[in-house]
Amino acid sequence: MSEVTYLEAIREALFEEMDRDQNVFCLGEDIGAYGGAFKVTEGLMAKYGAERVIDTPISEAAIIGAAAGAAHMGMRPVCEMQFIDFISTGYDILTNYVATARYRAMLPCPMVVRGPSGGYVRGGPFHSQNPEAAFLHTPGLKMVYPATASDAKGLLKSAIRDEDCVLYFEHKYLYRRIKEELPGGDHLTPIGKARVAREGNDISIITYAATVWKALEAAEQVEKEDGVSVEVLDLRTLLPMDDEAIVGTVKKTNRVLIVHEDTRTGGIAGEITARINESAFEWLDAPILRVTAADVPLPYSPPLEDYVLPQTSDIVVALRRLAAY
Amino acid sequence: MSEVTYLEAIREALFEEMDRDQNVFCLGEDIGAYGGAFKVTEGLMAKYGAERVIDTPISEAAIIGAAAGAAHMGMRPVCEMQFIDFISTGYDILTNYVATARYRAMLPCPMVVRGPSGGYVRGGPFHSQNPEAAFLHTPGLKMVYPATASDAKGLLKSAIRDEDCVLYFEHKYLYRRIKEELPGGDHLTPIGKARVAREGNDISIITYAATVWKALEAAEQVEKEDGVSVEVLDLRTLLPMDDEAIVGTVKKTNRVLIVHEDTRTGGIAGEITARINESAFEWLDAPILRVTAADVPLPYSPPLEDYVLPQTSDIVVALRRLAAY
Amino acid sequence: MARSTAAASKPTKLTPAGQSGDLSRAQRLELYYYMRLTRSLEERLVNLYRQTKVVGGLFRSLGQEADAVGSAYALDRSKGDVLSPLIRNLGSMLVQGAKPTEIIKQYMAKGDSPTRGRELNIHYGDLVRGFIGQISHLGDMVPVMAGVTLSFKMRKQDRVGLVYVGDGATSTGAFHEGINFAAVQRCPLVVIVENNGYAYSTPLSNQTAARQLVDKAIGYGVVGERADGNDVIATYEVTKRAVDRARGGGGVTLIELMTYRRKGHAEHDNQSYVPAGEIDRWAAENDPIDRYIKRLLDEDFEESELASIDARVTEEIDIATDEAEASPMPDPRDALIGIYADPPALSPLWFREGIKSAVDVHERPSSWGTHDV
Amino acid sequence: MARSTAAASKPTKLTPAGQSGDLSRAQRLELYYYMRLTRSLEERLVNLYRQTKVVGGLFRSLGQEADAVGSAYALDRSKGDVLSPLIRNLGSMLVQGAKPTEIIKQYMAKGDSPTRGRELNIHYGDLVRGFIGQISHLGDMVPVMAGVTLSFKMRKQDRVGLVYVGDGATSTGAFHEGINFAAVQRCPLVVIVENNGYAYSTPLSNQTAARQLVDKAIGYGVVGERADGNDVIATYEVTKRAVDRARGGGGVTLIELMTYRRKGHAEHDNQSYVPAGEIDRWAAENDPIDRYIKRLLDEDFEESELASIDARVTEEIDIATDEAEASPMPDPRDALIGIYADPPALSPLWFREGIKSAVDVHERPSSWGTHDV
Ligand SMILES: Cc1ncc(C[n+]2csc(CCOP(=O)(O)OP(=O)(O)O)c2C)c(N)n1
Ligand SMILES: Cc1ncc(C[n+]2csc(CCOP(=O)(O)OP(=O)(O)O)c2C)c(N)n1
Ligand SMILES: [Mg+2]
Ligand SMILES: [Mg+2]
Repeated sequence: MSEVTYLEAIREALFEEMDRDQNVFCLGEDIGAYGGAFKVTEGLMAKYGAERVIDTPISEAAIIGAAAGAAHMGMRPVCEMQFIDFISTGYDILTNYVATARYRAMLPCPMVVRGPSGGYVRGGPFHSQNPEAAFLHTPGLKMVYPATASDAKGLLKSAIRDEDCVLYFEHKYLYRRIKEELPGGDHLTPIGKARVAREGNDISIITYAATVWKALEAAEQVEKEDGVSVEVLDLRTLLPMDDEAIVGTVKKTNRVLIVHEDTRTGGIAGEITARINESAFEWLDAPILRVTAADVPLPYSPPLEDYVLPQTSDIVVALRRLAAY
Repeated sequence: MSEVTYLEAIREALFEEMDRDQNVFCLGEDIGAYGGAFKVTEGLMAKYGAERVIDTPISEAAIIGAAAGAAHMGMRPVCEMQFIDFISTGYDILTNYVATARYRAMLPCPMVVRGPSGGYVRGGPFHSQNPEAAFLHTPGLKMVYPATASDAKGLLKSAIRDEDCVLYFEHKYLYRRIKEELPGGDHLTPIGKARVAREGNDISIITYAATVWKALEAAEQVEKEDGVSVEVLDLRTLLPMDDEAIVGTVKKTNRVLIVHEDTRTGGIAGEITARINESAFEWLDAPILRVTAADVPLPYSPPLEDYVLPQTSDIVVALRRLAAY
Repeated sequence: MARSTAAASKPTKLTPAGQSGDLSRAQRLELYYYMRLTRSLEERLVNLYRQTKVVGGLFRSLGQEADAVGSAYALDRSKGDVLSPLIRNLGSMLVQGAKPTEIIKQYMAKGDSPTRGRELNIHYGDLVRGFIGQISHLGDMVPVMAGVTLSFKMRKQDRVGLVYVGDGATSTGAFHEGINFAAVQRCPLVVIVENNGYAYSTPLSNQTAARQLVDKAIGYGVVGERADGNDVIATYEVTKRAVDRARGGGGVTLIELMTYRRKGHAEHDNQSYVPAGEIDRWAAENDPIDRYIKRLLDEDFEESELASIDARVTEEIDIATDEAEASPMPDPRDALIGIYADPPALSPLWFREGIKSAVDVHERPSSWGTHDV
Repeated sequence: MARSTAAASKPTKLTPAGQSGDLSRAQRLELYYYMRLTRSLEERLVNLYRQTKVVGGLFRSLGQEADAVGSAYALDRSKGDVLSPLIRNLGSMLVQGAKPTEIIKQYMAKGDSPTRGRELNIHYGDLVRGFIGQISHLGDMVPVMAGVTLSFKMRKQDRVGLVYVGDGATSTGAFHEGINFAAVQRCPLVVIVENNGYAYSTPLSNQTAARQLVDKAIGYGVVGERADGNDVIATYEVTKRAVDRARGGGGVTLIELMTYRRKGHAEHDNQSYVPAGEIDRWAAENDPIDRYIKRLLDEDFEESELASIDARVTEEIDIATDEAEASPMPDPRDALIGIYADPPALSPLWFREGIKSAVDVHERPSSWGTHDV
């Protein structure tokens, strides 16, 4: 088998699931004839037709709301946000209608909302967002954010089969930059399970999405230069969180660094810190530290973007501080 | 001077600020002739006319967006959300347009968005929300949530005079249930400063809004029954956070309980825990604990609502556990 | 996407009073039954509200019963048509099979109510009977029903959907996005705007500068019709035409039904903002039930037929009330069930383990507690 | 709210080609200057883009220069009129006083660009000159401009606002809520829908089922007009009428300008979705600059007058390019300034203290770094 990019892995998942289940369909802006702003859905309309690959008007609330209505009736809609930043205009219907449907009305609402997320690409404040913190707080939603091509495929297939609404964030920096040979067959990555991306004994980095790769780079560097052994936990699923894996790595290394690309205040690191605190306080030999973006809309100019986003060197600084603690 | 309710204190602030500054105006649904769903704006239109007290169509995005446009031009708009739950439909324009205006475009956007928030009133999932966690994560916004009548007035006046957008949450359970004599004169409560609601030495409760009162009740109970001395910190401002006050109380008592009415996962307690961890880890004699709502949309039926929301007895249980640690 | 712009027509004037030609005698009585049931059930709820047995607010549709009942009656339940009601569409839900006992249990927040005490009043649904519960956020049901009817189209089912919005809700972005989406997709959807003159306290003139709400139809490229919402037959007929059009592949119709909200937004609202005499005029001259009774008697119906329906309604409501009153409040721990399909339940938070109801056990109801609302 | 429904009129047919009667000779040349400046400046940006000196995407308005320039020209800058441009309204911004050097610096993400490198391309504004920068989220500027013009009305200022939306953006909830709000308040606002046939790859028929976008006007109770957006004089005149109406207290006008997007959504878009020949036909038969040159020459203008404008444009762009190229990139730490008025700056995060630029000092550009985009 040949190597497949992160982006191609997503596309494979869409083809396989549309093949498998007639109820799966896609909707979004420019996903059909054009194949999507990043060409993720290229070829889909040619194969499945305009009824199952719907080019919609520019109206994210309608896309998400219509998906919910179809999902109630047994369909399995997959919505694309052209950039995940535009999910904000569907925030109401997603948090109030979709997320609550099962609980308040016993209405199933199996659907996926996916879209290109994240920075490091000079996209400026409205084409670089990481939306997880806005939804972490909503009971009823699930969220996944793969870091590898294999998980990109496996998580999307699982998300489409999930009985609830899954927000599927795909990191646009990774789209064409990483490649791997994918497992064959009906490859599913379980929702709710983190992955140890690197084993280590001295410090744990908990992270996800693009910063998994930054964390791995930093881990290598401090291993080589300082002889410190770093474990990297790739969360993969952000909601519901894999408490077992989080607590497991903390109990192993006793030192924790949480890294996320998203802004700092109100970011997901806070929740992780609280959970560790409650479940493994006794095991902590040092404060839990965070490396995150600075608290600003992501600026566009390269020196500014580089300065605001977390970089490998920042993780190295933080690991050294933790090691020295 | 006579006692004034929390609701009347809000109304006083509106009258005083509209008197003081011609640029202040109010807009929202049913706030004019009717005086608002909770009668907060009663009498305002009679005094200031329909030009400065605008009954709008049902369109929160337009209300917030129009406020931003007027604010750019030097006005000081105060938007009412009929229930704060409906701020969700203005989420996009608030987080992407308003919050970023100063940073990305050097455009001033001094405005207030206020509305009745919170539960304990049998309002069900869409008339009981606490929206702070959805915005904590947005650089550029400020958030306040008063617990007392005096702060209700002082914070609203400060919010109206602030040069940036302030989300002002008012707890509807407190509207008519608490009363106090207000300080005279031009009473301003500074944004960004917490308040020690009760002094204590053994444990700190960090909280805000309605649960301040639950915390005070619990503190009294454990003082009386267990001889444990509890400090209660009322945050008042949720963004930007008063790190000094938070760290101050932690260093004093070395044990922390964070209480919020909002749901648990992704709630504001996580961020507070992370900050304490980073700035005062050495001072902690016990894990930071959280008492919060359970992770569900708030159900409507009394036994369910009572079970989901944090109660005084829960805080007592948590304080005892911390005291025994 | 194949789409004929010919479907878009200029809005018409008020549809003339209905002829009820295609309705049988039994059906015409059934319309009366549902209107009467709606009104009497709400009157019973007012009683329960005054006895403080209703938890939260009470919302009336007094004077709007024809609009709700007549429009829902145009759907074909045997084909699996689906509607999404609003707060003033109790009548529509009854037509679609909702039961008085369910309604009363909802209002009393009972544990065996359709939402098990989770949601308010008539916010509930049932896919089998064909209605989908609204949420409070106005406008959101329009995109949802666009999706419901999109699925009918995709699966080539012979089903139609109907969604209600108030005059006020037409201002929401969700309404706009949803009807536009459905129009482009030619979903088999009927959108009914119930123009009852007010949104809470806000009169139509503060809601829109349009002369009539049906004028919005052309901007979406859908058929627009306007009818007398207090004439149950006219309402039925205009909706039936739209339902037939939708079922025939003709896409979306926007119907404006002219009616009037005689009660306040909810029971607590004193309607101080309504011009003097306006309510009385509507009550005296344009009550939908009075009008329909007159019409039935002018046709070939007997007073005794109507009286026996009234008696049946009262009996049904009495039985329903007894059942609802006798049924239990929810078990607190039910609150933790069903956020996700998997896992099916949350565990209690650590400080709640072993505590059945925190309030019952520990709260001090006399002080700052949670008991008085 | 006093409001006359008479302001709501049926949408008209395409406004006939403009007569330019009220424009002086100098003004007519100025229109040519701005259209030429728009086109030549974008051509220069294409060069810079090909040299990878532009950071991010490049958005063209080729073939839409008349619509942007003619409409903005109808505003009165001396009165303090304000407009809010879209991505294809470079021409409108130039009319309103934006400088080529600012535009180039924005595209090159320079530290002394109007947004100091924080925002992309033409996303910037200046309250003094009277334009407000858009954000990416389509539709959001309509409510904002409703508020800007509401303030004009409240303060009894003699000012007017103009907001542009694309055909695609008319589907957004924000557009709907904003224009409705402005209509009810009778704000002095002109809403221009630039119908260029596509929203990214989506043709109008997948965006709306309406026959024409101006058909939305009646549903908001505002005046609707439709004009040939590739005729700069017609565009000017239809907008001028709307501006005069707004200034006179007549409220909102919705104008649909018919034009065509000859380039892709951005430079990377190969327009594979466009039917063969369509672009060439518009280029050959309906280029707004060619049409205007022909008209000017048919009137009493000399080729040499136009040639000297062309020369002036080239010179200005050359100077602007040199200045922009020479100007510095931003200092990284500027990123921490100005989230709030108070405090005016954030402190660097602890792991950044003492590190000027993390990337410069520590990143490994050869591996998985942040350098190649
Ligand atoms: C998005 C949103 N904003 C505000 C409200 C508060 N609210 C509830 S009902 C109502 C008035 C609704 O009026 P209309 O749509 O005309 O329906 P009617 O009650 O007259 O049937 C308002 C403003 C809401 N439910 N949703
Ligand atoms: C709310 C929102 N959704 C999606 C997008 C992505 N997007 C950017 S431009 C565009 C097409 C815009 O088309 P139109 O409004 O016709 O303007 P044009 O580019 O043709 O001038 C889309 C879908 C966006 N910017 N905002
Ligand atoms: Mg109404
Ligand atoms: Mg377009």
